[in-house]
Amino acid sequence: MAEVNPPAPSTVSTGKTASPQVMDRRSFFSWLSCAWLAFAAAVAASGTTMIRYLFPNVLFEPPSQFKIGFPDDYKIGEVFEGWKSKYGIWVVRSVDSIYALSTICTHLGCTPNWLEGEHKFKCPCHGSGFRITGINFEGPAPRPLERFRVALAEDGQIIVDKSKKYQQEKGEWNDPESFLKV
Amino acid sequence: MADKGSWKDGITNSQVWKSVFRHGDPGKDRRNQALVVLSNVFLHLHPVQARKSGLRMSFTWCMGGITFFLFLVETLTGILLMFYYRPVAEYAYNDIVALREHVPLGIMREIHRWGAHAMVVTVWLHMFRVFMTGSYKPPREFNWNVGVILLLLTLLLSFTGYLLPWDQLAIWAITVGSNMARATPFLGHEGPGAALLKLGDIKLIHAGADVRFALLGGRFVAAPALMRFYVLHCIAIPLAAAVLMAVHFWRIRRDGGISGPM
Amino acid sequence: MQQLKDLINGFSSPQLIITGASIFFFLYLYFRKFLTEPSVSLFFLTLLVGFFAFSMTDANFREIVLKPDNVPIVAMIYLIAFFTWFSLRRAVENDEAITKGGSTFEGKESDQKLYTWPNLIYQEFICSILVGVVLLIWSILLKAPLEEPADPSISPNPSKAPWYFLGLQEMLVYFDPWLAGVVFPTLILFGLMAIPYIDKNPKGNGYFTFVERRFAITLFLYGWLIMWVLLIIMGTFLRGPNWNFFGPYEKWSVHKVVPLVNVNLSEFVYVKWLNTGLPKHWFLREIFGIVATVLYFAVTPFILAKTVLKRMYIQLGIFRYAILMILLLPMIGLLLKMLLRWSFNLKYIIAIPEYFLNV
Amino acid sequence: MTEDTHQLYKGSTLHRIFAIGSVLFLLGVFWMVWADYSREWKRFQRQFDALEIEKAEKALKRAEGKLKKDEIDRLNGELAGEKKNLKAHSGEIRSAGKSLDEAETELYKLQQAHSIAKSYFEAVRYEFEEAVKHEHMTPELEKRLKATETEAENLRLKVEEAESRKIELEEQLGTFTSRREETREKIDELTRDLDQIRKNLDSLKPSFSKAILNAPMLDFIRPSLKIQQIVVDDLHDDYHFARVPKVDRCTTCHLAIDKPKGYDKEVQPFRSHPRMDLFLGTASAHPVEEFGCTVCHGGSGQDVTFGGAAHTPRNEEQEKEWIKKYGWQERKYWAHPMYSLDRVEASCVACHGAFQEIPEAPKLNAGRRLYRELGCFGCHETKGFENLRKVGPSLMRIGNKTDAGWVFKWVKDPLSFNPDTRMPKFFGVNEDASPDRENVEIDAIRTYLLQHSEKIEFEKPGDRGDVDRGKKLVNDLGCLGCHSLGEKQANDFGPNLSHVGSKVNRDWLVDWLKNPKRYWAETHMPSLRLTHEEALDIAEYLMMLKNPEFDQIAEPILSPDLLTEAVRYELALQMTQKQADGKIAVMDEMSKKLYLGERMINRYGCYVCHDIAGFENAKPIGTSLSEEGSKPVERFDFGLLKFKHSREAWFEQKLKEPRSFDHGKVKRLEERLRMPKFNLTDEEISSLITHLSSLTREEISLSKQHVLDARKQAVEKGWRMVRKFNCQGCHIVQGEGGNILSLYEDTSLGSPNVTGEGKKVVSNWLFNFLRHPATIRPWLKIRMPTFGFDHEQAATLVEFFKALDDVKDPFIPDDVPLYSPEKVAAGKQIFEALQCIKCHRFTKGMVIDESVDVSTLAPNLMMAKARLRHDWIVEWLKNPEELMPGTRMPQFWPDGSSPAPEILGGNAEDQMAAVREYVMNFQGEASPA
Repeated sequence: MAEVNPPAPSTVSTGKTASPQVMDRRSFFSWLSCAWLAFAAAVAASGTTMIRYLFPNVLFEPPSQFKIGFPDDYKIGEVFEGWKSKYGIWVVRSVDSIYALSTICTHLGCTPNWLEGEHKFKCPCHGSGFRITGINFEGPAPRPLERFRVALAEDGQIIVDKSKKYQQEKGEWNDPESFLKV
Repeated sequence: MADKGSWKDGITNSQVWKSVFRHGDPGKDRRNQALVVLSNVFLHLHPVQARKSGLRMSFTWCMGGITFFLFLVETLTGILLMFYYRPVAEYAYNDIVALREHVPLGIMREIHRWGAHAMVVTVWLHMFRVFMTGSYKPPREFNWNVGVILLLLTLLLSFTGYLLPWDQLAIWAITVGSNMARATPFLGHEGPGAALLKLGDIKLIHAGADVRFALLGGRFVAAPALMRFYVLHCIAIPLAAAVLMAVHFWRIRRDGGISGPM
Repeated sequence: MQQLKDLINGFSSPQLIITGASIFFFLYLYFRKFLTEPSVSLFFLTLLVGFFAFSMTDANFREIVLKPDNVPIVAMIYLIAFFTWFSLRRAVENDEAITKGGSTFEGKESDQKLYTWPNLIYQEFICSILVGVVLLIWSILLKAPLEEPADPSISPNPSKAPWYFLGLQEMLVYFDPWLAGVVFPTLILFGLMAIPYIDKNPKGNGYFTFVERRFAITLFLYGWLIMWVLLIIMGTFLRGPNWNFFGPYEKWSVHKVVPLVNVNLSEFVYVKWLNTGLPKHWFLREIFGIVATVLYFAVTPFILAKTVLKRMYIQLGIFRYAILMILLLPMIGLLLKMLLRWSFNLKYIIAIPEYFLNV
Repeated sequence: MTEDTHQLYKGSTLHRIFAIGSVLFLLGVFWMVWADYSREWKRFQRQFDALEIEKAEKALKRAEGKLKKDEIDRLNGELAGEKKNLKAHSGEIRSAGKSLDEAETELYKLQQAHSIAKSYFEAVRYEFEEAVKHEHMTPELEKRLKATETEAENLRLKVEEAESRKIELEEQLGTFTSRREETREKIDELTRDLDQIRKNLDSLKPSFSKAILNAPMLDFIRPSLKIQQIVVDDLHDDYHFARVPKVDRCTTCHLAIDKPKGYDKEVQPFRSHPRMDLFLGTASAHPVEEFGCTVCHGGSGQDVTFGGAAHTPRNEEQEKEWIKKYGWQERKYWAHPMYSLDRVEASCVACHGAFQEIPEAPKLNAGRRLYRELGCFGCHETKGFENLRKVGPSLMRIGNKTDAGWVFKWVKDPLSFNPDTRMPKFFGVNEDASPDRENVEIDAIRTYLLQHSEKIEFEKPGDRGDVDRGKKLVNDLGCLGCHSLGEKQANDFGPNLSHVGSKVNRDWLVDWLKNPKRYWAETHMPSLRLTHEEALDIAEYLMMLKNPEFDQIAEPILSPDLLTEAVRYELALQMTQKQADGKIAVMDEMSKKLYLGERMINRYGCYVCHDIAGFENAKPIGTSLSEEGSKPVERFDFGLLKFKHSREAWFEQKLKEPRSFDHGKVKRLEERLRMPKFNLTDEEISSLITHLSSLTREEISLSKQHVLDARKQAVEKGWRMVRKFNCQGCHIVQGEGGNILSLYEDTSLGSPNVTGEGKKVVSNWLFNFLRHPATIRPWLKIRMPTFGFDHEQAATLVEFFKALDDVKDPFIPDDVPLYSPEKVAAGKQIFEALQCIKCHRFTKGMVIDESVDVSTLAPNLMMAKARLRHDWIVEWLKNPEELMPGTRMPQFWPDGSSPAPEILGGNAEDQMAAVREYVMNFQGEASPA
């Protein structure tokens, strides 16, 4: 980086402005601007494709729809934790219905624990607490746990569809697909 | 027009613009044309001015520039491919299938592969041109040597990348290619003189300890080779090539720019 | 048509192709003035394109050429042919100008300096875009190959190294791996690096010329075009299963059988000429080969220095001359070995399998 | 032209190139995006959407037609009336609503207060417990705990109170609105189906938002067109360095494959899978989410293009159709293309290989059976076909059985003697073979066999038998349970006997009939316990069955020079020419023949099917076929033949013309192909190809294999025995077989049905019976032969029958009631009343004279005690037809009613038990006859 100032080239005139370019001004303008326009568009388009590249079309995540056995497999008043690690749900059977609760805390996405003794879900990260129904009652969680769609398959097993969720605060827990009548 | 000029000036006179671009519009001004090249980290690879004969396409064929461009393309597409590729035997092949079947813009792989082939050809043509114009002659002897090493690195980049799809084409090309290392004199277990390196009756150079083994991490091309080639392909060789390229470009300027008759 | 194809297939053998190409090479350099004329070159181009177009009608040829990984080699053939012609044409023109006392094409402009902005940078920018476009279209039209998952138990026939190393694989036909795979590449690399130090010729720096650098250019071009590029082309398109040689229109049959009747030098001497058995000890057995090799490498330089290369020897001095010989003799040796193989089925000059040392 | 000295190239030219380059660049990027976006599978998904819309529209029409409009109108009327009604009470409703709101507010307040109080309490409790742990309890803390607890508890009670109030108010409000809600629900119920269809249709129909979501570059948000996949963790693709869980994306295009109904007649790819009870269904044995697709069908599951998935056409017609429709090409670089539908059974073996006959795979089974019967495994080592008996008869004593002329003609062309034989043709198969040389070879082989035959001394049969009696015996005794005479009658398990008279000599035949194992210990031919006279009669009859055409074929006259030349050729392969000449000089003709014979037997591998003296330890001569179905196509030698290079095509050619691959090749005699030509129909060839395709190196994880438990193993072992000895040639086993019965007018005079035998008879008895059959039904002419089972074989069959009926032999035998004279007496009474004795004899020895009508006879009940299972008897009496369809035993106690109401109070159960007691306790003191 020694050359701070360009040495005056011997054969180049040091005039401030370049000698007039002999060409059709208009055609110059249109070709060049057209070129830059196309170039900018092409670069922008390739940039966009690169963003698209970041969203894979096929995922190797557990399926969003799965079967979890028959209604009679679940005991009344019990929170079934067997699907927690495989599918990320708790299955709760109350007196007259079965519902599937998401295991993601509505505060910052940690996984709460079911405390059998205290009969509540307690999130280890910031202490949010949820009742067995999924309703938040303590800690910073802003809203109840989400429920997933449950239905009966043709063979009598329960199907859980995680792609469809129901939020209590939106009144969606009354939707007949958010629980299974038994 | 006047309005337009004024908002344009407004931008080019702003502190933000000026902090980025230290020069005025190079389209109009010789001084600015020099400043552009000097004040821009990318452009200052070039000298401010050069021999007219040396700037001609008919002289340079722009082969060096194209090669460098291809290197950039390979770097970019290579980084993108790394998002979807895992260099282990379980996944490598399937990840390439994924690029073909469903990864959005999986065509990155094609660009990467054909770019690599093209780069080998352009490097050769570049060297050919440099030779034919005698441009390796003093004072550019050293830069020619740097270029030869860059040529070698280009071939090695391509060679190491060849294994990564982990298909029959890959594994056998690398097997055939790397088998030659078996015969390295003294250091390969089938090379002349290897039998002489002994401790008592114990051979020091054998299939489990020779140059090929060091390259492949095993007696034959298998999972460890895949990992080694991946690391070489993605980190070691590109890094070395980038450093040498910097030297190469720098030396063009230091050695008096693009060559021309004295 | 079929007769023509059969004829071409019949003439396809390494010896004919390499010899033919060498003869053409030297003729081309010798008659460069005429042969690089644009009109003549156009004729060659037409011939090359015509040959290719004609060949593409053949299913076997198509099958090999259209393998995705082989497409760049076709492009390479045309690029190299073009640039070789171009540089020689320039050289011829410059040489004519020099003999007439004028200045070269480059010389006329070398005093004038131009700003790189925009002259060079714009050029590079446009070049990049064009290359990018070509690459993009190439990528859209041609899928990258992906074969079956790697299987160590089934090796495809033929198994080939990546195409840019096929020259070395071709040399393996004539030499043991330690030479073809290790020594020759090393020599090529060091040879290339040594070029600027051996070439003491001050002329021809920065412009195309042939006359002023006759020896250097001939040697380099021969090495590059014949002994590297041509071997790659042969290795890619004409070497099929079992590394057998196939004509361009021949089906790559796995079952093709070619007689392999190569004989070592020791067998020539002891069995054929002296009509005795081979000596037991390897040194005695290989003594003739060793002597021949030593003679070739130790004595030839002296003879050359006294005769053909007398001027060069004086010009370069002993050290540079020695290095030149170290590079030149193996290169010529490679050709000699090929010749010996083709004409006498000679396998090895020195064969000491006891120590993996075969030459 | 003016030139700017500072400008190397003309600016406008550069700009133009720049502009063109940039535009191309832009277009290139667009093209790239489009190329990436437009995928084959999307076309199929769009087509499927159209199909779904069509179906939904039809369903909508149907539902609309079914809609009970009147009912809905009526309900709507009711609803309107109810509305009026509500309006009348609007004041009350409003005030009730208001108080409910208030109550809810109150409840909310209290709930909040309670949860705050409770969390205070919990915090204090924690502090308290910590204090207990660290022993610095203060009374103040205790007080605080009490206080907070009381507060929380009080609030809880209040909450409860408020809750009950709220419920009360809700109920109050409900009294007004309940009727309206009910009516609404009713209407909903009536229109539910329709609504569902409409909703479904709306979601299917193309719309703007759908177009946006499926647009290029935007299709990552929530596209409706997307790749479907099934990942099966415990089934793998073999990637050699690793086994990778299968990923099958077939359902991306085969969208209706698991739809239970309505898609079974659609055009592919939208047809549903057949046999959903067996495949794909969740209740089937192979649910799709646990098995995927490619494990059975083969092909590349990850590929979502028609060609990439490696579809295989079923025939040329389909191939042409596919080329036209999908641009189909044979997929390169994939070792396991899909099985064509004709071959798909081949994949069953990977999991169900433990079965000899795989359920629901008839073609594969046929192929496997044929492979066993033809003895392919003899030359070709094959996994799963080890340690089987050689398929051809032993030739160690061949000289006793037949004569030299027959052997020559037979070896030369077996079909000329017996068109049904399984012996393949070895000679006259090569297109350029020299018949003279072949004749010399055959002669040498024959000479070798006869010279090495061990002589047996026969008992001189003496008198001649009677042809008519012999013919009758052949028809009556059950010979036809295995053999046929002339056209296939009922069975072709044993050789066809039509021309046996031209083949064997009489002395041998008599001896063989009496005791087959004397001639050949390993024969499957059982002994029918023939008397000397019977054997003589049968032999007399059989010897009459000649093949005059075959007999007339003359043996060619052979030149000794040819023999010498052949011997010299063979010797020269083993030694130098000089040594060979020296050796020939001292050989006489016989030793030349013997030498050549040995060489030829070796070359053609005769010993792999036949026991031949001197070849006891010779090795199989063919290549191993254990992984033939995985062998890469490149490894097959297609010779100079021009046909499709595929594995299956090669198999077909090999089976049809085994030596045709030598066509046009220049080969020495000993290099030529040796596989003989089998006499196979196209169908048989096809089934063999399926079998060969099933011989893969595919490894299935144990969790997905069909592993046999002890009971299934017993069944499987039994089935193997049953097939080996052709039990089903006579008996119906598990409802199948009993081939010979087709020759009987009255099947009850044929062999008995043994379905349910495990439940019926006592294991010990069965074991002994199988080893030494005793007469149970003396009036039957057909005889249960003595197979000469050893203990293990008999036990296998006993276990088989027990396992089939799931019978367990308890350690302590059946719970037999104590002997009770009253019951026995009652039994006797019933026995007599029902006149059982009319059919069932009850005697120790039994002679049946000609006068008795055999069709009225039933088994001697003297044997019942030793033979029958205790609890089976009652089951049998209850409903004989159910246990043994076609039985002549009448049902005396239909549906629990009694034929003799006066005995034992008419209780059917008791009566049947009494009969059983009588039969089981019968001592033989009185013969009821």
